[in-house]
Amino acid sequence: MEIELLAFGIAKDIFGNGIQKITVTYKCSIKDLKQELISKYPKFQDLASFAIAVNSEYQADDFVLSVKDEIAIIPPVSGG
Amino acid sequence: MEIELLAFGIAKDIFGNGIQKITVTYKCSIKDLKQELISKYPKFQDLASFAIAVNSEYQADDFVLSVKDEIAIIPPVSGG
Amino acid sequence: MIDIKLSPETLNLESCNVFVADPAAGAIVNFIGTVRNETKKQKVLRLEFEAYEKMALSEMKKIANQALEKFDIKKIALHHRTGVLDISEIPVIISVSSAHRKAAFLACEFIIDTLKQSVPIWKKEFLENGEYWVSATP
Amino acid sequence: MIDIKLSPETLNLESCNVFVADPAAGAIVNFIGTVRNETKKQKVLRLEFEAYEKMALSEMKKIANQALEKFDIKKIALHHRTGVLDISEIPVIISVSSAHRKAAFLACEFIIDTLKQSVPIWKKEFLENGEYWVSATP
Repeated sequence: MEIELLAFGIAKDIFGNGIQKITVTYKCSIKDLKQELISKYPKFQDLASFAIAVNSEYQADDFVLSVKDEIAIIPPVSGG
Repeated sequence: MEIELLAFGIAKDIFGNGIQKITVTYKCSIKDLKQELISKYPKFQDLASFAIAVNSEYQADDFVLSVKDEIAIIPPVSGG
Repeated sequence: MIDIKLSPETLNLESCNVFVADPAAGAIVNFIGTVRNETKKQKVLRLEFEAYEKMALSEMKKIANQALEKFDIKKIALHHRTGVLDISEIPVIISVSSAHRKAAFLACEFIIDTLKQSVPIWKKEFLENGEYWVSATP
Repeated sequence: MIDIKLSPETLNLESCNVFVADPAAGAIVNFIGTVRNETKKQKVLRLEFEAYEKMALSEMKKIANQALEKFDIKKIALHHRTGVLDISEIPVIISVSSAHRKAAFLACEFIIDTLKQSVPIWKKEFLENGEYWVSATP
């Protein structure tokens, strides 16, 4: 399935874009998505870490994504 | 010798005045002054504590007073 | 009661303090972040803050509600700036009121510490030798 | 750098923060005391602050200098009010700037804690059943 990823901070620089479409397997988990991202965009491996938020909530690696979700890549935050 | 005492807060209420003259012995220490105050104005004994400042500095019980000093009675402070 | 704001406009300390004022409060503690002219011995020219706005607001609200649960405080204002900020400008203001001061100090520190860990806002430093997303790489 | 003030006039937070602002500061922490409407379950009508002015200023200066020695901070403003204050009015403002926030929080708490122990300022509470000098008797 094709999902749309929101990207911020350094993730946006890696994609060259704030929104990036990517094709993943059906019932793709966050762990699967992270592996897919690292294989397609090796620069993700250089990050200190990155999290995935689904519908504005942090979700763990076993969370399964759906096409309707708003999925965002959250590199290390640095507000304040 | 006669010394002049500045009084603040509840000490001012005890004297009924912000400045009070009092006669003490020559070479009177702060300890002596406190005893003199308690004997002349027993209400000082009701205070949680009181300190004596000489020329705007807290001084300990063994400090010896002189007529030229600015002597102040400092009941428990409560600023802030 | 909480007042959360994320804005490209200059933050206003007075409005935060007016919000948290309470006749039953004996203390207000403010944390005001200010843009430093230096980081790790390098000169900072300016900063840029980018936010995932919807989620940032929801995480800021969560933190404020956690603080209200954890500490005996009255009200919280938590305002964060976005966009380009020059040296000495203010990226964040936290204002907390409480009956007794200790709770307001603890809540204010808790809020800024937690914000820096979880709120999806990113800071880019503009240094003389280039631009860097803070903390992005190890 | 320190700015100490004891005044019968309304205190001004902005002027404190302008004083402590510093391009090398990343944080400003404010403590603002406010008059509470209640003490020990009794309604407070107003407060009156009396100071031994000369000594209060000298003790406030000592505390600020101690804070500068103990903590890695930049500047301090410490303003205290005298006279009669109504509910929600401000008896004290402390403003501290620092490169990193922890030092400003610690210094601000140190200053208010120490002020309450040593600065010769006295607070009279006007309650419905009478007037009391705070902490005067056990």
